[in-house]
Amino acid sequence: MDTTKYQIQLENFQGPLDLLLHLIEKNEVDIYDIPIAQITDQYLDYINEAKNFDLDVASEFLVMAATLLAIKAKMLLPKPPKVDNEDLEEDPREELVARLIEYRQYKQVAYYLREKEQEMSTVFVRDIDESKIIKDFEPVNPVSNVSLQDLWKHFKAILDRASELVPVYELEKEEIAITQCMAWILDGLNNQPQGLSFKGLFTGRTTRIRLIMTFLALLELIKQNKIRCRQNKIFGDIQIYLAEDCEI
Amino acid sequence: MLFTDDLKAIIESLLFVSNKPLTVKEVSEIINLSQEETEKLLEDLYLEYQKNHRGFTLAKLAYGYLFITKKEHAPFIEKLYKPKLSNLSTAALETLAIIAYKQPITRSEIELLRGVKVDKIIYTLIDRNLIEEVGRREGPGRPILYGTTRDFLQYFGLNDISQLPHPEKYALEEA
Amino acid sequence: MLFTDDLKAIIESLLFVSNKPLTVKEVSEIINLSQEETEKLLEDLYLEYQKNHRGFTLAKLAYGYLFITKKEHAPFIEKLYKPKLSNLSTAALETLAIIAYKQPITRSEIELLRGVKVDKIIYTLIDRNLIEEVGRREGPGRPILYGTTRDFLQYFGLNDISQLPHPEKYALEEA
Repeated sequence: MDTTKYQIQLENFQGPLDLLLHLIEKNEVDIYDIPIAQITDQYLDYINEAKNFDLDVASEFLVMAATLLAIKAKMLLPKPPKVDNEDLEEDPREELVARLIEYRQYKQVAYYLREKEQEMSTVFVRDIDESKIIKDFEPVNPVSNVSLQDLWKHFKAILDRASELVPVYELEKEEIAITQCMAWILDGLNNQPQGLSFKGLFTGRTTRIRLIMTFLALLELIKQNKIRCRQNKIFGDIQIYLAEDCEI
Repeated sequence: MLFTDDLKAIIESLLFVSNKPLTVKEVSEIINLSQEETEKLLEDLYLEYQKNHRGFTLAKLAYGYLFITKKEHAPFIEKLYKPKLSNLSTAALETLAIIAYKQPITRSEIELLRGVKVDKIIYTLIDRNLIEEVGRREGPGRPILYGTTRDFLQYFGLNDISQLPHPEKYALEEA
Repeated sequence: MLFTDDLKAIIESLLFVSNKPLTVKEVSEIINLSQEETEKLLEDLYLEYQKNHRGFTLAKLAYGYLFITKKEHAPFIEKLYKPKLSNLSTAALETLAIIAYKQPITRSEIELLRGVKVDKIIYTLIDRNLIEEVGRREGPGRPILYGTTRDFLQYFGLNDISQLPHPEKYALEEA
């Protein structure tokens, strides 16, 4: 196989649909009549050529590969005998074509938005110094609807939040923090494929919330099979690896 | 009773101290004039600024009016001013395009259309105040629904969401 | 070569975006014109704005030229800003509460307690005259320490900060 053809990196595509659209354009084929065998082969070549790509990204491209192979298989099956009251045979490509066409529309809108963004980056609004404007006003009591008790309640709420274990009412908000911590751990592992130390993850993280979030992020990554842990001796430090870098 | 010119000057002063578009309603409440009359004055001002050869102009953005500089002056202003926020990624723009047309929409519906995960992008867009939570879809898990904000309109220089080109327009165009 | 009107429009655009007075020298460097000619253009603009009945005017300050609003419009501008001024967000209130109880305190100590960035909120609270810089913490970086102001005490009807309610007091009262 001539690999120079596939210099384009998977990362340059906005996902499997984008890659498929690229292949359709490159081959100058009709989107309503995609030569599925040819396109599937090229698609798989791209995937095979892609090196060390993000697991998240990979799974998305692999799902599409499976879909393409399923369509290809269906197209190879002998067509069932025609039934009289069913004039239209269902084309196995139909659903994919509809998705591609819809996705292409949004891609075009995204181009349009990019143009508008560029245009707007050349216009400026006033840089208003609010403090200068309000200094001549009659002083407004900024806390007119706040009592001392309110102030105490807010302070207590923060103390409770900072000292309690993850409070139930905070879980939803902290979802963000978990994904951030997950990204942070994965970044760390990408930069350090030889693995990270479990202890190292928890030093320098000063708040309790962060410690908990980091730990939850670890559990979530293990559950998602993205990382593996290894402990060489009892009570020894635990090493964390990317699942793909780890051979057990 | 204030004269038209006085009212116009007042409106101008309000626009001058705002860096967000002011709506007819906001202005009418401040100057204590009916919304129709206020709108007429704002339109007058708008037309005056369209004609004038000045260093800034009045734009209709995000359902309101906002003073902005002109494109041709950008090279000079940039010498005085630091460049603005970084541009959005293509992934962010595609996600925004979908939200703009399909709002209110859930994260998983966007992911279906784009074929990729969008959780990180969603947080970025919320952080930049381009989208916001607008409710919950009834049903299992009651997923969050997202919609675009007024800042979205301002960011892309739109007055109204209907100014976006219709995506079907692109359906027939062969790539 | 640019015409006088073009140059004036450029200067206007610079004055428009700036919240600090611009000097003749600054402007002349940006538009690449001699200081004498630049000053003439700025003076022209100044006189034009003096004559015009607009919502803002050009002021000559010790160090340069600055667009300002007119005194007679202040009541309207106040009406525009008032809703923003008299309502602190929950985030701002939480930050204020932390500073009130833990003063003197640094920004990063507040961020530790709240778990999010508070730089913008700090500016808002300073603008509202509720907090102020009260010194520096010794040590690396010598970070700024914040405390509440006399206005803060006045707003809450306190003589000094020790009169802030404390848990023990509430426990007794409730018993």
